Amino acid sequence: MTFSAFELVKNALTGQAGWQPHWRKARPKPAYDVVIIGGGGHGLATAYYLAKNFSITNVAVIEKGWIGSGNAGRNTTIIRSNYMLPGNIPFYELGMKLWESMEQDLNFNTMVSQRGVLNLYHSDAQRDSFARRGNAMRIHGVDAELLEREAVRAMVPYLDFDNARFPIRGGLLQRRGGTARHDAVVWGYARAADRRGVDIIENCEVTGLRIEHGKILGVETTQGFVGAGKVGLSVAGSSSRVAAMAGMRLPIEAHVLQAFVSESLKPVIDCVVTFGAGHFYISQSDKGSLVFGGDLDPYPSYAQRGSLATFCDVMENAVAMLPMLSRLRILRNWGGLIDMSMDGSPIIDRTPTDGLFFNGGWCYGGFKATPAAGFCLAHFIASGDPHPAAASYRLDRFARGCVIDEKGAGPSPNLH
Amino acid sequence: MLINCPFCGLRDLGEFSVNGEAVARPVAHDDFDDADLRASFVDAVYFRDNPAGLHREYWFHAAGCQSWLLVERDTRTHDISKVELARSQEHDKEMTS
Amino acid sequence: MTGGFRLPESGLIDRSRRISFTFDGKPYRGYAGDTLASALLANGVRIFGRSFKYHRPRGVLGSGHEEPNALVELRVNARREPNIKATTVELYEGLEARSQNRWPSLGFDAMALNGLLKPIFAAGFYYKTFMWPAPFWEKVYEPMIRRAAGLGAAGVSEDPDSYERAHAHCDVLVIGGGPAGLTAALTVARSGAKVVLCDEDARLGGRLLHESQILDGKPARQWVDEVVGELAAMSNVQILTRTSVAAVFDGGVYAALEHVADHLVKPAPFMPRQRFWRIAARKAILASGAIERPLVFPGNDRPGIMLASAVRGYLYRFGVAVGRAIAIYTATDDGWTTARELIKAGIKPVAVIDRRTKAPDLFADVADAVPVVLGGRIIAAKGAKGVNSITVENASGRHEYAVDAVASSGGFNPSIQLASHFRGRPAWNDEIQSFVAGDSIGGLTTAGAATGIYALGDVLQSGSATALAALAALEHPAKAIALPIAEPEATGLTAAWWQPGNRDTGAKAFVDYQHDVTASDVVLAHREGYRSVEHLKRYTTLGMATDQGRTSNLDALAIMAQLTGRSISETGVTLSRPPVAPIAIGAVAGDHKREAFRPVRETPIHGYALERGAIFVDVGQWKRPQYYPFPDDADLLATANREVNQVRSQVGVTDVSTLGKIEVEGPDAAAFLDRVCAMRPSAIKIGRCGYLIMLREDGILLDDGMFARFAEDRYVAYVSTAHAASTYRHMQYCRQVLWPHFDVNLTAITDVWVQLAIAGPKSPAVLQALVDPPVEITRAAFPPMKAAEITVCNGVPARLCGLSFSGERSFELGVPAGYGKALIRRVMEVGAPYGIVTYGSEAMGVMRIEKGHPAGGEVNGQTTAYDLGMERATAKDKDHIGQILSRRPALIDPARPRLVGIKPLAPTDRIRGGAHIFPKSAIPSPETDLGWISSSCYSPTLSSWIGLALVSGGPDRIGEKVSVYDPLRNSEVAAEIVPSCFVDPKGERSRV
Amino acid sequence: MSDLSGVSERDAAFGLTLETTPHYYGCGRRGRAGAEPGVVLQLVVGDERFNIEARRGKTDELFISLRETFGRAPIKPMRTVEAGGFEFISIGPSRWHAISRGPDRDERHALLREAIHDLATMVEIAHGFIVFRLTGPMVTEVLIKHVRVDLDPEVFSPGACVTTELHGMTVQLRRTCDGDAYECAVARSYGGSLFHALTCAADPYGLLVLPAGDV
Ligand SMILES: Cc1cc2nc3c(=O)[nH]c(=O)nc-3n(C[C@H](O)[C@H](O)[C@H](O)COP(=O)(O)OP(=O)(O)OC[C@H]3O[C@@H](n4cnc5c(N)ncnc54)[C@H](O)[C@@H]3O)c2cc1C
Ligand SMILES: NC(=O)c1ccc[n+]([C@@H]2O[C@H](COP(=O)([O-])OP(=O)(O)OC[C@H]3O[C@@H](n4cnc5c(N)ncnc54)[C@H](O)[C@@H]3O)[C@@H](O)[C@H]2O)c1
Ligand SMILES: Cc1cc2nc3c(=O)[nH]c(=O)nc-3n(C[C@H](O)[C@H](O)[C@H](O)COP(=O)(O)O)c2cc1C
Ligand SMILES: [Zn+2]
Repeated sequence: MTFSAFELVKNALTGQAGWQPHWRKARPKPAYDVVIIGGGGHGLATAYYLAKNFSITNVAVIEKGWIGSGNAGRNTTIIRSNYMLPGNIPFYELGMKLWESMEQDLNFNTMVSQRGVLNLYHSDAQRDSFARRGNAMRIHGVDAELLEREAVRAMVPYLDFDNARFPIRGGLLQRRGGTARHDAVVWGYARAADRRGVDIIENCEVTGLRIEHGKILGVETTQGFVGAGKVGLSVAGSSSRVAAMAGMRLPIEAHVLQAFVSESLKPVIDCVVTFGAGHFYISQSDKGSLVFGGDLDPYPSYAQRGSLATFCDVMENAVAMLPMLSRLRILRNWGGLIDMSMDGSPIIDRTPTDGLFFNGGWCYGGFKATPAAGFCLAHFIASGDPHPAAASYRLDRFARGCVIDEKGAGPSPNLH
Repeated sequence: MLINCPFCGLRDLGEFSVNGEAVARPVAHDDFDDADLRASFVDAVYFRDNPAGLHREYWFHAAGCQSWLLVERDTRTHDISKVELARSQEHDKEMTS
Repeated sequence: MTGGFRLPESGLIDRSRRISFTFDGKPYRGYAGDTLASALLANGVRIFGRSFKYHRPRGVLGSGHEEPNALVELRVNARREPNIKATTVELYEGLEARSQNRWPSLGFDAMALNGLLKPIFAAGFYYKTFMWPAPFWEKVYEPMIRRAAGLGAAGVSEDPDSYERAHAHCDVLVIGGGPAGLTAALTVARSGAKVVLCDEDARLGGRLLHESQILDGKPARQWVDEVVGELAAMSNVQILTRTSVAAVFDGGVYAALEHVADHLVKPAPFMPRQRFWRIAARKAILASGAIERPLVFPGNDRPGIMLASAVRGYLYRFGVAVGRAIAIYTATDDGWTTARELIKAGIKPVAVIDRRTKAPDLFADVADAVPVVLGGRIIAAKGAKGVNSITVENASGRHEYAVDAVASSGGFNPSIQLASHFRGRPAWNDEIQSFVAGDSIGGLTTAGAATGIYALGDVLQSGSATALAALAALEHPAKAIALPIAEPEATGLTAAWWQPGNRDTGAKAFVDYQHDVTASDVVLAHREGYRSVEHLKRYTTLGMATDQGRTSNLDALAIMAQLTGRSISETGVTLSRPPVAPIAIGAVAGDHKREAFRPVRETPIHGYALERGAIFVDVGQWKRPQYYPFPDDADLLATANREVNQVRSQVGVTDVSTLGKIEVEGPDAAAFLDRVCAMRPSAIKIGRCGYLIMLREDGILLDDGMFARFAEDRYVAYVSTAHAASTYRHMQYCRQVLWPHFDVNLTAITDVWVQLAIAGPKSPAVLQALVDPPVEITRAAFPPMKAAEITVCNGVPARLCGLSFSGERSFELGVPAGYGKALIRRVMEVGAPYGIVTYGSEAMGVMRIEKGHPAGGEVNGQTTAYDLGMERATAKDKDHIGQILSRRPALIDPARPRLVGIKPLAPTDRIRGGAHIFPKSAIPSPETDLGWISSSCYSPTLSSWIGLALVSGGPDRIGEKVSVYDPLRNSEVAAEIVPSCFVDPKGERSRV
Repeated sequence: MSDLSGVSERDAAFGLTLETTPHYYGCGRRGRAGAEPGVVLQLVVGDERFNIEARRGKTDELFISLRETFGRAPIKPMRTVEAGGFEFISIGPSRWHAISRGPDRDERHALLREAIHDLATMVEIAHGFIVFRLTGPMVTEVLIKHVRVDLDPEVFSPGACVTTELHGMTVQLRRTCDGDAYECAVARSYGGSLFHALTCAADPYGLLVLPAGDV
């Protein structure tokens, strides 16, 4: 069923009785052309683009829990393409373009809201490095503006301009950046993929990979063996665990990233703002909650819950940047399991196992990549060659020394 | 998380900084361009077991006794089963090898 | 009943202390001991606010933190706080509260029209609409939705109150001071172990404050007073009331929020508003009680429809009758208790409607006194501004009752949120038809009603047993305490969930009051495939409001369970997360705000720089003097130019104390440093300085700096300000982890020494006037790169190095920090005849760019020694950190961005850091991008803007004409690539 | 071996004067008014302080030597051992601070240097620290706002010493051997922030800041 104003009214008048499941509750078939492991945004988008762009529809997405139960369901929803390094910009900009046409493409309102992403700077050195980044964006045809202090004040009047420990000097703004409704992205891709014939299999955990003579044959799951011509691995925080099933070690460490929402309030913050003198970022959801977060917890973890030290640090940053937050209340705090790569940039590549493809290392920034990652992984799986926009995201870059290290933090995942 | 520093006792996470998995530095030989040697460094510097379970890692008691610690911790529960001074550990290794 | 709804006698309120307050501007009166909710109810107020989505009038449901409905805005101006639960606000003189989410008034709300559109606004309607035409989303629909959403409005001015943190330690933390918690705390306390007892209420006693129960033949409240009295007198007990435990973290660390002054108009002077506790507990007992859940029925959100236990609570704790014609709607014995208490208070219920077909045994007295409808269900509740009638159906047919309140009791849910903070899944308990704590709850055990034990005698027993078990685990000797005797109690119930097949499904039967989620929304979610409880939650927003679905989640899960044909246990429950109840962001931040957000580091001459009118710049945590403006300097540039000119022509002094200093001492110092550094420290001669280059193991530059070698076995490393801490940590790592066999010690001495750089052609003369004889500051006796430990100014120990960052003849002079201020004064005195100036980091930065020395913009974690032209200083034949991986092909590719100088063809054309560089007539594109400017400045020495840049194949392009492209700042400048050293490339000036 | 010892003693003769009152240090009563201040704070001047780190494998020998010279050796972690006019506080594995005050420092230092000989690295670091001495009935109330270690008098007994975190700074917090006072030492550059953190926390109890001085 296609969503339309007509359907909406019709169902309103008939007790909402006409709606159907947005995706079928599929059971695994014995075999598929392609199996995607991981029903997060990336896995579902991959399946959708396999079907849409390459007409490969005999596809299953296998998800151990409910779709979106991973980071897709717990991120702070920021989308942007304000990257600095040549390997990154084209990829994230491809993503940005896909966001801009997503609702019509999927016939699902994912609430993509291009309200602007503003990164504050507090020193000349930071301004120069933002300028390097902003100019790189402009050169790639991406929008970027460097704002002076007063222009920042006009956008976000409640920032601490007066008594700050680290006074705000200005900001780098990407107007096309913003937020999207994270769960809706998952559901929208699921529904669109399902409508093209993809099987979405929930509550089915992949427990092993069947590999013979260096070639993938299928996946062992809690619902039995599922044969596959090709397998795409899109399991974010579980990357190392699933890759280990193919005997692979990855340049990835699992970490916790915490996020927070406040109680819901009338609009006070119109764009996404990030602090340059610490780790903090905030936006306000359409529902009215302030959604914010900060630094990741520094130690490897699979626990999906954070530490008090980081909790306190985030609140200190919050009040330092926006003193008006002081009396507002934290409603809920949670943690996601993120796949921090050694240079802070992702990996989309084939693996040494024939037919097994890997997508991961998205760190704390893969939500914005959801459409582009799906697009590029589908391209790789279908064509056997990397998509040009993701051509830098290869595994051998570590051995070769062409890391894509935006922050210059080196092989310390917790510092990216 | 509290870490039981062998010197300082139970201390809050906030006093420490962590270096990730305790990976041994490969032993270099004279041919610094040797492919295997380079591969062993690439592996040690970039690649991780990243287990969901017991993890051996180095921590630095920065706001305390300034010791590097070898910590054994479960990455699923954060339960810490062992903490020792990294130097005594390495020292022992050296003595026995 | 006299005067409104206040009863003549009962209650824990102080009737001698009357309190005036306002709600929506209207004055009311209550008593000390009231909550805002109890006082308003006593005054006959029924509507407290409007609901989130449909703007329906809402009253009070509960009597504590579970409250989903009665949210108000409290206080005024900068202290304004939205979304406050009226049931948790202690009444204080002068309290000002306002209702929320209504326009123009609480009684009439224009947005209530939304309610009529309910058929459209069903769960998930957003996702299906607002897509046409595409550009309308951001411009029209989204702003509309955003305006409509949100409950209260945030205050935007600075919070006038202060907050603090505090830290406590104990053997056992007891969370909750009801009968279970009190018994547990007493058991622990008498054993001598350290106990902290927290309760979010202002008074200890828990449910006993709300009940008329008897213990040992006396009112239970008397027992509470005795226990509290004993606990308060013990030195091993810390009682924290008004303190809610918000979260549990690894290692038995609990976060709790103490509401120090929230019961006052404003905090007294020097009183924090709230205190954020970090409690380290070896064991913890969760005695947080249980919360009643309402029964779901059409119209169940009408003001006046409340929890049965709350009705009783208002009666006993506050002396308030919530209505005059109250119906009891129950599936539990607890509802009958409420009926009995109402009768006792002289308010005979209109009817007791029990979902069960048999009346409970122990309530014959009630059954005799009031009409009873067994096997009954409320199928409608009516009344525009509060319930005024209900329709009840049972086997015998339909009954209509005129009521002004309904006490609803569907069973109790143990308050086990804290037990899930380790993501342990609760376990289903059939007997109580609810979830209890499951495994994996991190050192926390539950007691009392929180375990699903409800009869008072059992609750007391549970508190004591749990405490004994905790003490046993701690191997702390303990004895059981004597427990008071409770009277027999009935705690039976039946499962009474909303049935989706009901023909009244279409009516508004609310499960989540605050988010306006109805039973039919759950049905729709099921229909559309959102059947996992977490999908259900996210699709309908069930349980995502400020009460986190305390009262609603289970009712919704039960509906989903029926729809999917699974048990509730199989259906599962959504995860609860910290905090248990919302906490203010400012309270957690404590005193880390404004200027005190992060500590400041000041150099020993900070006070002097202040006196000289220096302007400071933040470098990490340091405040460094950036420039020393003269009154007639036009701007920073003018000052910097003047300072540079003076240094280059005469002499200047600057503070370089922020550089990290690490003393490296021991017989293996040289051997150790050879492994750590990429150059060869062992080759530095004693009494000399040498360049310092450290790499990361991945071959990227970690830091650069200087070494002074003062003895065979003693070096001082001077590392960059920005990397000082990480470099020290790294060196300790090398020393303790990688090569512990080296006999070498590292001592951080950054703060021990003040360090001044004295630079310029006249610097030798200035130095000569400082040093004690026989030291001579001549070219021969103290050449560049010499390092010596001497005395200055008549005996002050000093370290002097012939180092130059500016390119001039220059010295770095260190003395013990306490002499810093006196030293710089002396330097200025003896330098006066030579026209000495103080210069700041800005002028220093200009001079280092003129000399082509890399700094922060270049040593940025992405560059190698090769990129920055330092590779000649590195040793290729020894194993040091970074040796192997720095040789990877991509790291020695000549096409890498490498350091060069850049100069505009027209000297007045400004070039800026961050601008990109393109071949002269190339069209800017990713393919033609050559690199970027990493640092730039105006050089007064060359009278031109200049820059350092990282340019692909840099040094091979010297002489090429390029375009400096800066679209962010609308600038494009023709420039030339030049060697990175602009001034005195042969270094002659530093050798004079 | 770096040695700045005797600096303060000869100070009078030096051509430079020691800074004793940093710009941020304001004396007098502050905070809540009342008869008795709840807390008294004073900047300690005139401390000598050495960082001593045993040479590799020489810790035991160092103990023996110190014991021979001073009668006692500083073996317990995080405790103060008084010996030979020094307070030895153990601050890390094989690392101590030796703190002393008062007259006869040259002799004292000579003795220490002799005892340590080449068994340890010894660096004079007094100038690298700012030390605040805190007394008064409400001191622990102030400190528990800031430090996460257990200050229960039975745990943090006289002579106890910890290095820990306080408002983002690393401090050395100790209780004097007589139990009367706490001393909080921090790297010199953080002095202003520590002063601010402590005084703000003490204001609610009434605070007296004494002129900097010898204690
Ligand atoms: C707190 C937080 C905030 C963030 N904020 C942002 C942000 O603002 N902007 C941004 O761009 N990014 C953000 N991110 C990162 C972003 O969420 C992730 O990078 C991205 O969602 C990862 O891709 P995914 O959606 O496919 O992953 P996931 O949703 O995690 O999908 C992986 C799926 O694989 C499943 N799976 C794992 N193992 C198996 C198995 N063995 N068998 C079957 N299935 C399996 C998991 O259950 C999961 O559903 C944030 C992350 C977190 C945690
Ligand atoms: N008749 C029934 O069916 C029934 C059902 C449930 C409870 N009860 C009665 O309720 C009482 C239960 O006793 P109890 O001691 O287990 O619970 P309680 O409800 O009496 O006390 C719990 C206390 O914990 C506090 N609290 C809860 N969460 C907290 C937190 N996060 N931080 C700080 N404080 C918190 C509450 O303020 C409350 O004072 C008994 O009297 C029992 O008979 C009866
Ligand atoms: C953008 C965003 C907004 C959220 N808003 C709310 C909210 O208003 N109320 C709420 O209870 N939780 C909210 N959450 C948090 C979720 O309840 C949940 O904690 C999170 O998705 C992680 O899932 P988990 O806690 O089940 O692990 C939000 C989460 C996200 C990512
Ligand atoms: Zn320690």
